[in-house]
Amino acid sequence: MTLETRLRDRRDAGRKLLMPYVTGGITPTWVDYLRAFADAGADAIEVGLPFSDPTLDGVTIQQATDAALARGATARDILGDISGLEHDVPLVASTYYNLVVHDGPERFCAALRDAGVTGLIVPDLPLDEAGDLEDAAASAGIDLVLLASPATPQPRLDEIARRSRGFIYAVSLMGTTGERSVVAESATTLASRIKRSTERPVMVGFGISTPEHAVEAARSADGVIVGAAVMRRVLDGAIPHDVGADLARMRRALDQERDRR
Amino acid sequence: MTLETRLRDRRDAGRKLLMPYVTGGITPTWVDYLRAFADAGADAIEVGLPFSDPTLDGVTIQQATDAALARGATARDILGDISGLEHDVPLVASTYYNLVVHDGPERFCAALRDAGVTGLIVPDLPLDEAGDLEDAAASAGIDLVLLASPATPQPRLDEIARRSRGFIYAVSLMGTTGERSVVAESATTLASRIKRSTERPVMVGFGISTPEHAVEAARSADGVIVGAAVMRRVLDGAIPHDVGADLARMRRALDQERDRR
Amino acid sequence: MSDPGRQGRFGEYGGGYVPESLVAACREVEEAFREAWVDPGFRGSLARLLAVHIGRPTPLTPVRRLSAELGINLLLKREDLAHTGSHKINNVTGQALLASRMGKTRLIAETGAGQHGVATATVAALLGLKATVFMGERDIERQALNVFRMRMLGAEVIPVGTGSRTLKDATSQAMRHWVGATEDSYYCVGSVIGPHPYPWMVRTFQRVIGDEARGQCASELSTGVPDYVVACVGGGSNAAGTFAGFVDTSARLVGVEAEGGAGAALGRAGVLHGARSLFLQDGHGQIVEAHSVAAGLDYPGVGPEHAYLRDLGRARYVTVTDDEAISALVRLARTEGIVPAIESAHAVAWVIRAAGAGELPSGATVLLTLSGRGDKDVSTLKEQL
Amino acid sequence: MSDPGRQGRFGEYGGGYVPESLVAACREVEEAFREAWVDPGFRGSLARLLAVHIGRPTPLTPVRRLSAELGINLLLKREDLAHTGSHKINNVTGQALLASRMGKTRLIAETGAGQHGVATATVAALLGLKATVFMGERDIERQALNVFRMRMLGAEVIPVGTGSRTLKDATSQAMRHWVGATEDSYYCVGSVIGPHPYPWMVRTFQRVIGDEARGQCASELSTGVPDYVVACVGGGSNAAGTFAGFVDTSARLVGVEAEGGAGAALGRAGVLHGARSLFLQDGHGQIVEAHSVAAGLDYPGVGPEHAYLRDLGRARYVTVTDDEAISALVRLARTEGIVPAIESAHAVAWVIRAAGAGELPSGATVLLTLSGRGDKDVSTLKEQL
Ligand SMILES: Cc1ncc(COP(=O)(O)O)c(C=O)c1O
Ligand SMILES: Cc1ncc(COP(=O)(O)O)c(C=O)c1O
Repeated sequence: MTLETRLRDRRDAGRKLLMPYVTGGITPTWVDYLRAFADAGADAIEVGLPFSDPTLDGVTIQQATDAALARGATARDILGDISGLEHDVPLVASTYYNLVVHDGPERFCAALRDAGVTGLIVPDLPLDEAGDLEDAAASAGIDLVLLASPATPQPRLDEIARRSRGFIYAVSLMGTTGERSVVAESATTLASRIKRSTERPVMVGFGISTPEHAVEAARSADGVIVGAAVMRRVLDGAIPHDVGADLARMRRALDQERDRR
Repeated sequence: MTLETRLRDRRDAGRKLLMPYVTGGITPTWVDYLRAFADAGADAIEVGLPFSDPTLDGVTIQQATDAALARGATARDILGDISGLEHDVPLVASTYYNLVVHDGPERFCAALRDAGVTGLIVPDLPLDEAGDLEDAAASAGIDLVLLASPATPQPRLDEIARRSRGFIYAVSLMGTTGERSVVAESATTLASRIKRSTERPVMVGFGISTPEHAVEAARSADGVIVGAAVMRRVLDGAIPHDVGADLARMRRALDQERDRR
Repeated sequence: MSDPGRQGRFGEYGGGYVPESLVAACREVEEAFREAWVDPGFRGSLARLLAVHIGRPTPLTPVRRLSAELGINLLLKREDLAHTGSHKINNVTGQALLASRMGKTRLIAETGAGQHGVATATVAALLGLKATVFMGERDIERQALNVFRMRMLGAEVIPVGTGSRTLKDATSQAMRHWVGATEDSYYCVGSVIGPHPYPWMVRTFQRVIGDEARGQCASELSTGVPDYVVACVGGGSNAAGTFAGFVDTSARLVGVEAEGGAGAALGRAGVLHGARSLFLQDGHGQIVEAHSVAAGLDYPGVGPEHAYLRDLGRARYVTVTDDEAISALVRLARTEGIVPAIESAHAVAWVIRAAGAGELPSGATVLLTLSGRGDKDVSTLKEQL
Repeated sequence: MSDPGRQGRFGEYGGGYVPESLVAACREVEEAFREAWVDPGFRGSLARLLAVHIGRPTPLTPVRRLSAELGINLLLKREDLAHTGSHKINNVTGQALLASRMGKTRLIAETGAGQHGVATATVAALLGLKATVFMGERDIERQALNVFRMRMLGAEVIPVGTGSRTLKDATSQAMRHWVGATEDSYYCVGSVIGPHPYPWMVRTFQRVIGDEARGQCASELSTGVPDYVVACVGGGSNAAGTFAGFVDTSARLVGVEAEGGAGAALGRAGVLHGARSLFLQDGHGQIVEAHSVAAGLDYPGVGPEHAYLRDLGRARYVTVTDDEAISALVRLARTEGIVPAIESAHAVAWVIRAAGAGELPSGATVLLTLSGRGDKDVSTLKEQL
């Protein structure tokens, strides 16, 4: 099943989607986070393949990236760790375009596929430059997720919605990844704009830090991506069980909100 | 009696002339040096009126000057100290031209005369600029001594010899005041050149540091001026008696040399 | 070296690999630049500022004593004499004028040697804009003079403590910051790097160096054109600006990189800071940290147009060690009374080496862009000498 | 402002109050200068060096934001853009060429701010001469950048620990040294001070500032000539060079001194360093030590021609405090993107004060010679700010 089918099915079943993020290779036993996320009710999990220069990331994910690289984590090892896993949650790789260029899009996507990854996010690859990778991803059966931002004008948003696979990543605000105290207004506006132009799932990311945020963001979108808030806990030494518990709280908040409506 | 008459008389009597220097006001009882110099057989004594920027002086006399000024010595006080003295040795003031300009040449020379000074040396006043002071000095009965240097061309040397009063100050070398290990060859050459053009006494100064130097310099000149070598001793704390003893040695060396010929 | 089109391509290099959040901002810059560049009003204002405020044209100095020692005919294009002391000001003057025209009220910049930061702070003050400059902590230490100058000029200097703590990370941080500030802020990139339209626009603003030098060579040299055109390459802006004036001549173009930051000479294709170009990378595609005594060359990549010129064989890229650069600096100082920036000294070092090795034929005419002056490098030199 | 004759007189000022040992050397310099100055070959070489090596002409910069704030029309003559960063190089280029022509192999110089020392070291390197620079210990501390630059350029820097340990004593020491070295060494005086022919010769070499500015004003100003011509005055060389271009016009000439070094404004007639001029003195004729935050203005006297212009009423001399100068420096940096030398900031400070006090009528055109750039002053400013 493709990432998109899976997410659509769940969304269509009335569920708000939850996609936590983890930096691959952040600890020797990092895959335990994946299990914990799955157990906490994640609908998909974003796995960061660390790149030395994460220009769209705020301090938390930068630190996580540095820590993983300092440990010697490589994309190959991370994919190796994943491919051995039993799991039922779709995995979405995310990385910067240089790692794709380094292997070449075909080899890169093939490696993802072989590891059982079904989606890919490349934050520094806008629509205009995405052609090569779109083709390679499609051939490998990987959903290449495109990002939309509050600054994206409508015609371009329409094209992003059309060409994105898996879901559309709605960047909640003009800024980098990182925890925020409130959900930006722009998140709601953007999600609504995207939803008007597509049936594909729309996930809001950047700055979703609490169950309340998740609930708020998910009102106009199909779900949320939680990155820095998770990684802050991981960097602080929280074990998979504890981070899973946080996510479970978010899961419950999202579910309760649905039930309340 | 003018400075010049006095020096000529002694010179014509076959005596080599000795003119020690002391920075006026260098100690509270600095006039004791004058007495000691007189007792040691000085034919004239050069009294420095300290000026803040002694551009033709080397470190020793610079230090002496600084010390005197730091004590608060002024030209007026120094002249006051002198004028109370009983002495039989001609006193020659030496200073930089700014002190002359400050009072005006007339007042300045009058003050010298009133203090019993009979000669004046101004190392930064060359022939070309000397007119005003020559007139004022002549009116006050002060002999304005001009300096000649190894770089002075012959016609100019002739004019210096003609216009200088008291004696001609033959600067032994191209340099500042200060002790040297040998008497520069240029001293002999210059003194001889001057003597060929004048009957006036010729005194060699700059770098005369030992009795041997004095003897050597006095061969082609009528006498020597001893500045830094004296002031080095004074700065080192030598009492008048001791500095007088040094000069007495120089005196004897000069006298013996005459007797030997 | 012409218009790289809407996609900003130089062969396979260039492009706009930016987060979606910056796409609109880059487009806005491109539109504004295209419009301004054909507006005689804009061009006139720029030319006037360069003349009356920056001190252009800069002279072409025939180097006599060193030339005689080397057996060549060396000419220096004197960007060290431009206001603030390097070529960086040419580009900043253009971009800051553009930013004003776009109604932006603040300039964001990254800086390595601090020259681009000082230039940005300078033109910001002149045009009444605010300036925020990102600078690696390591560069802040070794370029203390420039940090102080920026602050005197009223700029905010923000230390960057991540990664190599030099230019690469300062650039990343500036881009991150811009993402959140596109509304009122203009990102004033300091070299021919970054997403389209920057590499092209910066080269266009810097080609005043090459155009002036071309004209000056025409009157100074019997051959009209030098045999060699040499410039140091950090991101590559002074080289690109210089080369642009000579790319259509027979002159051989030589870009000189720091051995520890030789993107063009030793890098491989990748994507960083918005462009596809050549970057130093490890076997896993991670960008390798550059290491150079010259803060302005301490960058693991090179502008996309240089990558293209290299592939075409139109320009050659060579490397020089820290030690060679420092002794070239001292040699130029002692023979010509010019203390070059340590970046520029790399170009001098290559000329000295190549002349010594017979690689530069005896009697060859060599135009070298002296990108900046060495005042900023005193603390570095004190340590090294 | 013309030839002061063989005696080097400007009214009662000037002359050659040097030890007999230096008379021949000064004459030799005068003869050589007179001869060179009428030799088109010498003038041509000088003009070419100034153009291709030093970066002349320097621009005239209309200052927009500060002018608007002050309600005047301020124009800066940008000596900060000359090679090595100040006007001092104009004079040194002339004198060093002269020294070469005279067959001298070494330059001796005194320096305060270090700019004259750097300029001397620079042109010495360029012409293959040796350079020995005397500098007060206090100035060595506060102008560390320039000390390092001189050494990089191969000059010997000799610390002077006597007296005020600043420019005055460095000058005395340089003169003492020259007495013993006239044979092979040329004393390259750094301002319009010293014995004849220096005040006149240095002004003549510096009048390139005024001549250029005159021409530039003619095309820049509708009135052709500015209402005021302002320059800072240490020894007075940048002012003299500037004034020379305007003395025959209706422009009012204003020399700005540091309050603690105001020879022209507060001094009385005396003789120091070879010339009769105005000097700060105590009641006994001792020279008083100057005290200024600006090493280049930290001199208790002024060149004889300024004394004369003051007596004639043709120029006015005013004073500015350390604090005024520092805040003017910051203000110019923040409004115009120019960090001036702290010496030059004195001139800016007076303009700011005079405009504020209505002493400069609203709308007045003011030409100000910005004698140098502020890079050298960083350590001083760090302390003061
Ligand atoms: C003096 C100088 N030269 C060269 C460079 C390198 O930059 P680019 O290659 O863009 O000219 C710098 C960068 O800071 C610099 O300051
Ligand atoms: C930048 C600058 N301006 C002014 C001066 C003062 O000298 P002058 O009055 O001779 O121009 C100096 C002297 O060092 C200087 O460095």
